[in-house]
Amino acid sequence: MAELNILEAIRLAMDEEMERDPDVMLLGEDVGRKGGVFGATEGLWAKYGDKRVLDTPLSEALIAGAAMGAAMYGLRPVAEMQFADFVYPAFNQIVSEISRLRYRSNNSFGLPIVIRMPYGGGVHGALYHSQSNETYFTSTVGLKVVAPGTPADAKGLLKASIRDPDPVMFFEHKKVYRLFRADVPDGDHVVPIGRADVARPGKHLSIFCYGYMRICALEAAEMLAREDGLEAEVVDLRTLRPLDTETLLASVARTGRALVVHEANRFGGFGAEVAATIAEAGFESLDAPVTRLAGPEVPGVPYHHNLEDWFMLNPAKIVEAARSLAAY
Amino acid sequence: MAELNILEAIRLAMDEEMERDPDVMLLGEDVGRKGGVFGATEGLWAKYGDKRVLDTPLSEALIAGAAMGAAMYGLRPVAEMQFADFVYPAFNQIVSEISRLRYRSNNSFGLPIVIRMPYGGGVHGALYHSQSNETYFTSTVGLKVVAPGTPADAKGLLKASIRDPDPVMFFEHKKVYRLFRADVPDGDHVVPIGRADVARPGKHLSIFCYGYMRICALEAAEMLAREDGLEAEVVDLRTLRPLDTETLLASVARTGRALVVHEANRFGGFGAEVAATIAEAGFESLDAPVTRLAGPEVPGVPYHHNLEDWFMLNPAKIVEAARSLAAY
Amino acid sequence: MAELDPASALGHRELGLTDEDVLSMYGHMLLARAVDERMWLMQRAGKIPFIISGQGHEAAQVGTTWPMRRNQDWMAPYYRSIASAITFGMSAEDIITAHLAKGDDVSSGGRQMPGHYGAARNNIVSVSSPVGTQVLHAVGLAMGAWVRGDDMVAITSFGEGTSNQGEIHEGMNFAGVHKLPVIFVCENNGWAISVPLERQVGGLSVAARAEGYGFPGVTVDGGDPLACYAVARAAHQRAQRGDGPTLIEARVVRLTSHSSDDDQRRYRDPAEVEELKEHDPIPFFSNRLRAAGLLTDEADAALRAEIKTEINEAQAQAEARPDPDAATAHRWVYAEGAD
Amino acid sequence: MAELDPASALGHRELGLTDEDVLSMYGHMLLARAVDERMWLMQRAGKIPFIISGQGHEAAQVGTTWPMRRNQDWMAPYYRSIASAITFGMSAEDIITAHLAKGDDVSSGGRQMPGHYGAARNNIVSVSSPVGTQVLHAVGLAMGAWVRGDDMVAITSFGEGTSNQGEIHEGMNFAGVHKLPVIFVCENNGWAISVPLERQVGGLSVAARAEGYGFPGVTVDGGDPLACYAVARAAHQRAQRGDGPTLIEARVVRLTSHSSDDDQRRYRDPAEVEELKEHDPIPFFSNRLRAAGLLTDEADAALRAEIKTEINEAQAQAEARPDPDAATAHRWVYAEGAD
Ligand SMILES: Cc1ncc(C[n+]2csc(CCOP(=O)(O)OP(=O)(O)O)c2C)c(N)n1
Ligand SMILES: Cc1ncc(C[n+]2csc(CCOP(=O)(O)OP(=O)(O)O)c2C)c(N)n1
Ligand SMILES: [Mg+2]
Ligand SMILES: [Mg+2]
Repeated sequence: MAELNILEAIRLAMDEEMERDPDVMLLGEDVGRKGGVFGATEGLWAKYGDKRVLDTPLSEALIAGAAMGAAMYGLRPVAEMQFADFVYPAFNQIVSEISRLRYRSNNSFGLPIVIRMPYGGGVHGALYHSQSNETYFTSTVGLKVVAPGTPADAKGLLKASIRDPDPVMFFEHKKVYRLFRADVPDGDHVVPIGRADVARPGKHLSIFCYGYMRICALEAAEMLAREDGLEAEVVDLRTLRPLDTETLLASVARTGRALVVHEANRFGGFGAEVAATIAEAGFESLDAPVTRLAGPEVPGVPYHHNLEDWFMLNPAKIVEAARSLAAY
Repeated sequence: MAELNILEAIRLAMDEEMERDPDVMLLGEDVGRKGGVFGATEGLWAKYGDKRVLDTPLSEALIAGAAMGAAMYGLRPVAEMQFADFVYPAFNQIVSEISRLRYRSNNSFGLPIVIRMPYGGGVHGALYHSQSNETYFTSTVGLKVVAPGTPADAKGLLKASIRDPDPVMFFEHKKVYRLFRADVPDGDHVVPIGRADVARPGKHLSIFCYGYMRICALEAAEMLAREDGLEAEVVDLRTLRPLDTETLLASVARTGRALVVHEANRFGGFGAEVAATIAEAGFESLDAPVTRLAGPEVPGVPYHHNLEDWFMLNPAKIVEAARSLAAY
Repeated sequence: MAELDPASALGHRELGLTDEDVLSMYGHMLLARAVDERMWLMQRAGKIPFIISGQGHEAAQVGTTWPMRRNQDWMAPYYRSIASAITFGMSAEDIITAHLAKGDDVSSGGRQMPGHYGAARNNIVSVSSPVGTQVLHAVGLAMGAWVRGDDMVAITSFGEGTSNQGEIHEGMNFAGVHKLPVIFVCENNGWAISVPLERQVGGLSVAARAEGYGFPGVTVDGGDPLACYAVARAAHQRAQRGDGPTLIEARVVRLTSHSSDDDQRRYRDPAEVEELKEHDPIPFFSNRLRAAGLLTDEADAALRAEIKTEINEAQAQAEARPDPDAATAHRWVYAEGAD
Repeated sequence: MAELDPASALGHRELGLTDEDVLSMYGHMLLARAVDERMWLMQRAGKIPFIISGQGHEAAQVGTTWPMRRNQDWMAPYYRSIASAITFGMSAEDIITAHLAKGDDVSSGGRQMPGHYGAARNNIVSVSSPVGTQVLHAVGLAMGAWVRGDDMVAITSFGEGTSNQGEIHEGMNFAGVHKLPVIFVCENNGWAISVPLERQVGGLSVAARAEGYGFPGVTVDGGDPLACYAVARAAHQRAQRGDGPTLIEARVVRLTSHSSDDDQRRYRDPAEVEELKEHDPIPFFSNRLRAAGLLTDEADAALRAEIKTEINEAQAQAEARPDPDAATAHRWVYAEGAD
């Protein structure tokens, strides 16, 4: 057991997987000598060399497309998009190509690719260094989408993603990279893709969240317990696609109330799927409408802290929404 | 009043708007001399010349990005993506740039751009000539998204889109281009963006749909009335973003049952938003779970007609879903 | 006396090709053409809803893929690559089966449209429709070999309209930076559906772009399979030596409309369309082989008859294969058993 | 006697520039540098969380934008374009206000990060972060003018790392096809954050790419504002004549780390960093002006003092402006009243 922050856990997962399997390689902008703009790959270039830790030109389509070619050749590329905001030039490769190859080739080719992307706001990054754009990928069939909220999950899910035979979009919230340290099991700690985690049990309502929102929701749950005597169950989805509907529905069956929380904007956001699933399959359990709490309908996080604070979700906003829902 | 099919209505709308406003120009692949691969721009190159009906190179990012530059300069570009399936190389321009410029420039710049895209399956187009990828755009703040299902709406909504001060993604279902003719009002027939159309009133359940699904849903409603005595209300959303929640909720208030139908895959599809909205704001009206009927979870429409038929929705599948919902 | 041997004028021996080799190249061209023509017939007969043709591109395709080593090198082709696919090891039956979208079609089990070849067993990357994407896959394959230190050369092909996709720029630049073992073949037929070269390609030369990436670009007569072979062989050697990529622009003709959905008379000068036949690479090469004394009328007729039989059989076998079963349509979105 | 006039050695008169003009260019460079330095101070003082700098690029920026006609031509700049923005008409106060993200900041009302300039009133397209997108906007502006038949020339700038984005290829090609009135300026400082030219640009020359699009590419010493002016003026004239685009690659130095979040000592040779100062365009031009007899120590000191006052005032005024009001944060997603 080591006490690590999420960034360290991610680095460790890559390091261990590269040691274990010579086919694992990293590529992306500034991942080599600099070790990544957030330091996620620090030390790996020195350890594994120029080719297995490859600084690419400033060309995101190339990063994704070359990863696909290399994966067909038998490698297991772990690509970094410097910010999730800059994945769009690679969108054609990811959505037209990477997500479909197994299906369209009738299983002749599979693509064990991981695309790591730092995402999320609250870091003074404004419209283009703050995006939570997971929705574009959660609605894309053929991809898996993962968003850990703890150091142990970051390590275990990244290892599972690297070993997965299919492409995984791996979302790392920038705000939690160094927010706290926690125990991370040593060695082969693999957290299976596709299972949610009941981060805190409760009986009055369920809060569904992921990434940074896990931390906010847990804090909100503390406040609700302390100030209102409300026991909120916090369910960290961890994997957004495939979604662990079983755990979701079991939670709603216990609590009768569902609050879905994410930082991305509300309209058409991932929460819509979670809410629609619960509303349809959990209809009989619901004592109140499935409620979504999400980022506002603006095209990005505005920069000035007055505006950014307005944009960002936080424990207080979750508490408020939970109170209304509990009072329904 | 003229009897037109949807393709003719679209062509007429562009022609009339180009006549009315010299700043309206068309650009895209093969839109000039050939008149577009579906014939949507036939005759316009001869009438308006090389520059206002501009054949671009095979470069979708250029099409979108140049439209943006031209719009800043004061033109009103109507861009065609040859198939919705091929919009991804332009995704960065549409999502990073076009959707955000007004907001990020604090209203210094606005972008009156229309991006027309033939979409949808059932035309033997397989994975890359059949996509219903509206979800990527309906979840993008700053865009408007329109998908007409009748010739009159095609004309009226395209005119509204061309006159709109903001970017509009205009989805044209390929299967209905020439499927039928219907009356289209002459001249300045403008259908406002943002209003759904109750295509058929009913009292037992509401079917929400758009594009080709309007036709399927109306046929299904006929069958339900005939065979089951069920009166389905068919609501054609027409505009997906902004969504006409008022009309939606009013319909559910009348019927107590909602069936959301679209061809795109279900998980994270646009129907999730419609369902989540109804489940939240229409909770008290619902006598049964909001139900979604959508395309299957595969990464595209497979080609062979056995497989394509399996994929596509049709009136019979809608009838079946409506029956279960009504029986709930 | 070499100077009296008409065959030596063909120049193939200097390229290391035997008489048999050039006849085999010719045979591949004929076979590709025959498959192609048969598919148009099947399309007109209503057996195939759509076809997209390689007619006019055969010399370029056979010539550029000839130096590639089967089951060692890789190819990321495009929708006109019938002759390339055949040279790489796909059979006439494979191609026809794919067009009939049969359940056991090696390319996609009936999931992809006609023209979307691919076969893992032949190191042929499955074609998808968005033009140009395959160029990055070839670069990625080459990167994979470079990372592992393998002796592998990747080849990829695309049209001149497609050369204007941004992804091609990103791929070529990266290949230039690391001198990756990849050969880029632009089959320039002068048209991207209805848009002519002059409205597609600034500067009118695709080959000229290579210099900007630090590797050679060569223009070659795509109607001459030996000329194409010569440049591709040099490119293959260059790649193997670790000297990096080559961009080959093969000037070819599109003998047909863009596809069975298109009618080129709507936008192409009738005189130009009329003249196209004169640039057909098949009679061109056939005549050269005759002039070189390598082919007689009888041998040609025999070869064609043999191919016709092959195609007839291929069609019969392909048609007899089972259609895909809708019960399998949901499969292989992900590796099975994985989630 | 012209040959005895040291000022004539500067060569500016042949370029149609007066003595006043070159001094004004120098003044713009000084002003840009002074704003830039001030912002680093403000960053260190905790007033600005992040800054991205144009230091080392000033000569290239002032030189290339100098021929552009204010309020007629358009510019699509990038995040290092402080000197370009100033030459195009933005004030020091505008720039500082943007960095403080004040509510009435002309660029974005406090919505965008530092370094994201823009002003509709100055025909300056608002900078966004994904690198290279602006190149297509400049091409689109030029296309707009071409469609309308207007006399307008667009200019856009970007780094050499950015030159590898696919969008740049698509834009340059299209501009080449239609000979659009646009000037592409690549400010090549040898680094894209930590990745050096050799790992970014196949062939090492961005200018070399222009030929592949059918228009000229020129490499120029980006430390020399007059050399930059000369090529940009020729490019501007060319564009106005309808002869099409020009790609200018200005070789510059990045005097600072990539941004205030970066530390270039982690990846850049200390000797190289040490040597950078010798390539600073400001002393270079200052010395040339002195040698030409156009600038004295006193005049230089006076100019710098004037600029310092301007900056002090700009900062004071900018700081006094109101912060954005969260109540307006939801506005201007769409035109208001429109839906
Ligand atoms: C990204 C994308 N955009 C548009 C299309 C539609 N399309 C298919 S082929 C084609 C023309 C291709 O021309 P070229 O590259 O010259 O190849 P050719 O067909 O002439 O061999 C177009 C526009 C597509 N398949 N993909
Ligand atoms: C599409 C995209 N990918 C990545 C980034 C992150 N990023 C910002 S600047 C930069 C380096 C740019 O280098 P260069 O083009 O040489 O310009 P310079 O900063 O040296 O002037 C990178 C990678 C980005 N802004 N946009
Ligand atoms: Mg072509
Ligand atoms: Mg640089």
